[in-house]
Amino acid sequence: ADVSACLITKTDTNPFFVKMKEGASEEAKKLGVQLKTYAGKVDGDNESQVAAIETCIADHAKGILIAASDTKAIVPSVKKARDAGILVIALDTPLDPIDAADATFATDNMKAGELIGQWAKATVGDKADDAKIAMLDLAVSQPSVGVLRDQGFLQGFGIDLGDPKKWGDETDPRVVGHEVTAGNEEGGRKAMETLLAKDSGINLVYTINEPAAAGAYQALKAVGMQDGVTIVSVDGGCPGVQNVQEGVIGATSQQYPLKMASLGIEAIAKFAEDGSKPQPTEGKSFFDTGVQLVTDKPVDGVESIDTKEGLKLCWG
Amino acid sequence: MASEARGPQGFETAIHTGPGTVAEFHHKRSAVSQIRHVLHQTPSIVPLLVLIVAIVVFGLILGGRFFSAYALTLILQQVAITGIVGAAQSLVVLTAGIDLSVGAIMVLTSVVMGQFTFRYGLPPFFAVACGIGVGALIGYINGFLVARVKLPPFIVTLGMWQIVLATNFLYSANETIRAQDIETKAPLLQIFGETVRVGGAVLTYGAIMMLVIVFALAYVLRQTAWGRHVYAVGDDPLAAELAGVQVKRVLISVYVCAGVICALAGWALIGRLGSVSPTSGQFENINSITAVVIGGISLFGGRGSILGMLFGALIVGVFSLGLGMYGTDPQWTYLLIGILIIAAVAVDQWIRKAAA
Amino acid sequence: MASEARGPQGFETAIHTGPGTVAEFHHKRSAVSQIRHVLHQTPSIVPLLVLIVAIVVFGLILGGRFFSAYALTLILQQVAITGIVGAAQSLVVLTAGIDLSVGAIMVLTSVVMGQFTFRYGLPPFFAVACGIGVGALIGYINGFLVARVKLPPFIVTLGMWQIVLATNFLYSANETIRAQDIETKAPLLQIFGETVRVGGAVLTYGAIMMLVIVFALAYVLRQTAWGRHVYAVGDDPLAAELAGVQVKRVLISVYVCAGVICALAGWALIGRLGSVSPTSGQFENINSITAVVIGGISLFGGRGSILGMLFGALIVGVFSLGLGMYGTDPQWTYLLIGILIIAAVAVDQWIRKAAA
Amino acid sequence: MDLSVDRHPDHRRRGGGPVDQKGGCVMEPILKARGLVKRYGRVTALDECDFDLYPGEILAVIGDNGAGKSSLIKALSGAVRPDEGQIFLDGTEVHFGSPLEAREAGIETVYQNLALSPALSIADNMFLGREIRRPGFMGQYLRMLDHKAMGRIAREKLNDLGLLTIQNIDQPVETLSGGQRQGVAVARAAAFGSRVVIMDEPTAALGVKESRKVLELIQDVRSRGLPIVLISHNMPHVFEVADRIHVHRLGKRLCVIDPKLASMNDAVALMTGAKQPEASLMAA
Amino acid sequence: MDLSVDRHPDHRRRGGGPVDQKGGCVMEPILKARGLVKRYGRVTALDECDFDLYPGEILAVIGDNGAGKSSLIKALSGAVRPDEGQIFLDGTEVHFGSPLEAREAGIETVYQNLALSPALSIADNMFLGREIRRPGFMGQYLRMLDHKAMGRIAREKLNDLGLLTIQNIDQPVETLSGGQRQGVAVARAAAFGSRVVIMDEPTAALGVKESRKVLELIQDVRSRGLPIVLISHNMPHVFEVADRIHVHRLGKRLCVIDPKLASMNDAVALMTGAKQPEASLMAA
Ligand SMILES: Nc1ncnc2c1ncn2[C@@H]1O[C@H](COP(=O)(O)OP(=O)(O)OP(=O)(O)O)[C@@H](O)[C@H]1O
Ligand SMILES: Nc1ncnc2c1ncn2[C@@H]1O[C@H](COP(=O)(O)OP(=O)(O)OP(=O)(O)O)[C@@H](O)[C@H]1O
Ligand SMILES: [Mg+2]
Ligand SMILES: [Mg+2]
Repeated sequence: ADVSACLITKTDTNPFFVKMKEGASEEAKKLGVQLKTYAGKVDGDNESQVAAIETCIADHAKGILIAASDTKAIVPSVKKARDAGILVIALDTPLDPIDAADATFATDNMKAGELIGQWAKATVGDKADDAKIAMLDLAVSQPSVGVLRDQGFLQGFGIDLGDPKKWGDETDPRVVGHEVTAGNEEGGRKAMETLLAKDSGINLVYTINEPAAAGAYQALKAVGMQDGVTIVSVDGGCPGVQNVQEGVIGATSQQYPLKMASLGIEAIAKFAEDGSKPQPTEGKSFFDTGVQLVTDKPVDGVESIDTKEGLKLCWG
Repeated sequence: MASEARGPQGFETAIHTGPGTVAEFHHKRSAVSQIRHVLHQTPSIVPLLVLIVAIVVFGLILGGRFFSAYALTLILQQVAITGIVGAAQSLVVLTAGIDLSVGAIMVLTSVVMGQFTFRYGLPPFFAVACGIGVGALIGYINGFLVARVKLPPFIVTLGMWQIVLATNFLYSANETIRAQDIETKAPLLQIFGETVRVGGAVLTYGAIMMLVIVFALAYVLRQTAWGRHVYAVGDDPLAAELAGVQVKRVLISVYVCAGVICALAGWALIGRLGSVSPTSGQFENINSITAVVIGGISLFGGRGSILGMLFGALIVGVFSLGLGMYGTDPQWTYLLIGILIIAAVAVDQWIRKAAA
Repeated sequence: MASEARGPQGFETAIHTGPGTVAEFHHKRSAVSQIRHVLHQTPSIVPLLVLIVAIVVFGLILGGRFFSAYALTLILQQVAITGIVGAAQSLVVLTAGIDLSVGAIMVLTSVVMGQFTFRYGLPPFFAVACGIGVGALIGYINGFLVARVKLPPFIVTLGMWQIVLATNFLYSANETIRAQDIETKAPLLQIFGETVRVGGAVLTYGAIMMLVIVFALAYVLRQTAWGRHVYAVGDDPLAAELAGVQVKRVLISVYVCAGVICALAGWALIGRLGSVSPTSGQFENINSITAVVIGGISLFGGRGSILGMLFGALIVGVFSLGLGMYGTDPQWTYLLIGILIIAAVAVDQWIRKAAA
Repeated sequence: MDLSVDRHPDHRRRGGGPVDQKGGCVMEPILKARGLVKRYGRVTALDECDFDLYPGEILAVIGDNGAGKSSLIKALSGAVRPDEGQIFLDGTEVHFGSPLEAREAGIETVYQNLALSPALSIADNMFLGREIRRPGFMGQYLRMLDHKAMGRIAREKLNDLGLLTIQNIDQPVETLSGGQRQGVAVARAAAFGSRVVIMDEPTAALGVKESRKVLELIQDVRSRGLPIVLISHNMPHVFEVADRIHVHRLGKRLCVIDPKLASMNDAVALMTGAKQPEASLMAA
Repeated sequence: MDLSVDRHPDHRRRGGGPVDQKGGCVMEPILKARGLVKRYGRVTALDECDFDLYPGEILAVIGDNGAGKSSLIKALSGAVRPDEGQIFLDGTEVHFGSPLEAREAGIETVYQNLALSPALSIADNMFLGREIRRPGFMGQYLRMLDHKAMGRIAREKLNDLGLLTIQNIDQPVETLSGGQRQGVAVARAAAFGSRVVIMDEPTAALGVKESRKVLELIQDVRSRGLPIVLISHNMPHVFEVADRIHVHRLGKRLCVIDPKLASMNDAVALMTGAKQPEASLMAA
């Protein structure tokens, strides 16, 4: 195969990107594309991604799929790649500006947050006014996914955002506090414990992803509060959906990394063949691979699928 | 041939008529210098004082919420992992080494325990034993490279950190084993997550294990020959070797011991998280070093006590919980802990200097 | 009173009739020992050899794509930041210190340069000067704490790392300044991203700056009094002090110098990324230490050359690019770099031992 | 050139000390080395060096700076592994892999750099590697040390040496003056040596009075029947206490002289190379 | 008790050496200290100590281990800041904040621990802190060192001391034997001292021959008109070269004796406290 492609993810430790890589590899094998993968060390590690793009240019890749850590800072490197005649497709996270990439196959993270926000609001119903919300975020460096999901959730729930480009500046008393989790169980548990110690009346927990949600659940379980508190999350990985099924998580917004990846590979293969570039979804500036709310307790006004459906679509 | 007169030289005859003392000095002992002397003799008192002050200050600011049995035991739970890993780190630092791979060993062993149970279907008991074995093996490799090949510990464990972490991700395929699965199929793995409640106080077995490990090591380091040898090796390895300490063996045993303790931390980690997650614990090397340093153990080896490390870990725990409850932005917490690290060591240095 | 005969004691008369030499030994000089001796004398040769071998091996495996002027100069571009930060790190490590805050200083200064230009509308030239000033200031604080308050560098810079990074996030509000804006309003900030092309070779000003800094420091360390003092301080600070070196001043100047170099790295970083991104550079402390270590500079101070650091950085660069082009999973790259770190030091140790 | 004792097994020993008292004709050395070679990179510190120590004697080793005296001692005490050569203890060949092994064979050494751990207490230092455990359960199973007993014994041994001014047996060694430290190292060796005691310049940093104490201690140890190897640059001291003097030059034993036959002048002339060895000065 | 020289300004100096030759009646000390106090935590190393060094003399300082001799030297050479007391150089009070300041005032010191940087070359060590720059542009603006000139001078100085066996002036100090290192430190002090040279036990680790070389060097330096302070535990050496002997005991100057009037016996008795100072032994 003389068509070679690069997949550059934010990290290669987050299951989300691991699955994205698996999906891409599978598709690449099917289409006879030679795929090489690169990743940052942590979410926000822009330099590794810059170096990865350079390596792809030197390697004469035909196309690059990138889930950018810093959507603005990566733009000049992306431009270099495009100038070298490489098709650059942004996966998962749109670049800023969005037309910096040839195409974008992404989930709308803000939308993902909004869905769980709306669901949470409808679920708690009348008690929405005296809800006590714990916000379990990603990292102190406030990478864009973390901000978008967080702010989307708050918007969906109907809380004034302040500056929508960062979390932590909300003044609404219903938000008990923000803690960072690094997106894993350990951080989720510690953050939940800290917020519980701050206010033991917490009844709604937003988590950046499902591992953090699992950690938060352990913390709640340790103090016997697991039944009175609703946890919402984003991602839709198989363990996460299972957790929804078992009632650990109330609802989660499911994304489709495998789809993004396979679509991306297809697009590159096509581009290598005839030079055509993929087109965005109608009415949007990017190709939306979609996001769906997964819950077994659907509410009116928010479209959702149940966990059986979710488990069929989940990614790992 | 003529030989000189044997026996002491003439001028030395005066010696035996002199007083039986050699140079001696008047020792002043004012109250302040007494206190400083005590502080100097038992270096773990400083972090203990800082800890108490921190608890009192946060108690005053935050009131009953913080000053409750629940919150205070919560701190113990939260520092359990760091405390166990810190115990391993303390051992290594006492030998004038440093172990950057502790966190990675912990995660890998927890993954081994989980995957051996779930991927290969081995009995949990056996999987745990394998995990501990893996910890010991990595510790042995570290120790071998440090003691036999004589490489600097910083570099050995820097390399090992990357190797172990990469192995962890490659082996686990980044797959989390869910708490619910463990609960039903291998509850032994979660045992350290079990809690004991006494009134409002909530203690996990993990926190209790931390206390047991720390106190056991404190005993071993003070009261056994091996413990004295650890200090001697850290103090001056050459002198220790000449004085009859088997430096290499001690060093290797220390690293193996650290590996085993990290594996126990890995087990406790499963209990704490409920699940087995290969992305956990990436900051435990920094956290444990911070605890060790705030606890007054010298990075140059041979000085300090493991209890100090425990207090150091608790100080960080008190600060993060206290600041979190106060509602400080996590970024400010981060900043304050940075300042705390420097301040703690500066105070320590001041006492040492004053009481030198 | 009777006084003994003055002058040399009787038995010493023999001395002046003896041969004029003291103990001397036969020096063997086989070819192998010759080579080892050379390697021992110029420690940077080992990393240079490793570098050449690595380039040749990857060249053979990957062929023309790797063995092209473009790819080889690309490595230079990719290691430019690590190389500059590594130069700062080398200075500190030569004084038996370690600087964990280098990466954080670099990011904060780049943010200062960007924000001063865009938030306050200051002229870019002035903003750059301010950034360099901030770097110098943080370096000064580090140096002051190490030299005057006598705190261990590891701890000072561990604390400073957290403080500076938190300050960076707080101050920048995690906002990236976009490349397009910089390009139009303050191209000066991006100057080190400009490229010079010679045939297929593409050099950025940033890469050139790295080479200039490294060679200038190599000159200063070898050929000036200050350089000799840096080595003396790292070797044995007490001896250096007694021998008339102003140890504190040298230490402070080293940390300030490191801060300034990190600020230059921050400037180069803007050039490399095009934009100002507050989340960059979080691994530059580990990267620079890795380069220093593979380059054969002793973490105990006083031994090693800054050229070795450059080769060390390039070795890592060659491995990352080579393995990346080969299509290795990034985790395998980390694993190999981990092994490389240990192997490099083991080889170094072997040479030192053999040629001792 | 090699006029050392093993070439003349038929000569009677003429030196003083306990060896003579026993009147043995063909006495076996308690510690013997043959053909020791030790190279440090390009320097040959020991060059086919021989060595003999007889029971109950004080053997002084003298030589220029850098002649290889300390290297010889380190080879004998297991601190350094010689590249070539053999070492015999009581006639059987031994291979010491570490100082501990030599110590367990009864060879106790005071090294030139003292080998004390600064942060440990005096008692800890004296018992390093041979700690006393508590009797009963605590000692047997919990391996608890008997700090009291060790402290008591340490104090006794120091008192023997006249180091009465050390007030606190638990004070760290780093708080002692150079002389006191040397005293601790000497006391340790004297207390535990059971076959041979080796001392490498034990009085180099000591004052007149403290040196005298050490010399007395050396004679004391000898009178307990233990042979001693003493390295020193102080000729009057050497000639005062030694039974035989091993002259070391250029990494090997030049000869062994009898202090009753040779003068200090001869000794200095031999070790500096101003004079060749003559049979009339040799110890038997 | 304090019978030291400043109480008897009317006595004529009776010692030998250049001081006498000048025949001055009320000669001013070149280096003088009054009431120096230095405490280390609970230890008082200097306890109201006085000190006088006259131009052109060799002043020996003797005393027990731990008497505070090195502490006195360190106070005089700026290595340690005394807690109390004054130091006068040529009659004007000085406050040395660092060894460099003392050195710049012309006081050169050989410390007991040598103060050499092991990894630097012999030449680098000798010129540490007083490097010679190249002439012209390179030196002026690029601050380039003149390695050649420094190497040449270093070799000359070492040759003066009879350390001919050092083959390579650029070899690191750590490759030298203990004796050779001490030689480098002594050569450095002797070469650069312009007012006073202080030596703290310069021959402690040296062999017979090497010690002799150092003693000759000391006399050599004195004959260049420089006064020398020599700390030593070796009485024969002290009595051989000293013009006056400062006896240090329990952190202070007990008395100053004249080696031509007092015997070694007296000196030892005084420093160990066996005897009280008597006027008949005192140096003027
Ligand atoms: N560890 C070592 N590494 C390299 N060279 C060494 C080492 N130890 C000793 N040497 C060299 O071996 C030679 C003999 O040294 P040794 O210490 O045995 O001499 P010595 O007779 O004890 O001298 P001194 O009287 O000064 O103590 C010297 O040239 C010394 O530099
Ligand atoms: N840095 C220090 N810290 C603590 N105590 C010290 C220090 N330096 C010296 N002392 C103490 O001060 C006293 C005097 O020491 P000093 O080194 O001046 O003695 P000295 O006369 O030079 O002895 P020696 O003949 O053994 O060299 C000793 O009791 C010593 O332990
Ligand atoms: Mg020796
Ligand atoms: Mg002294």
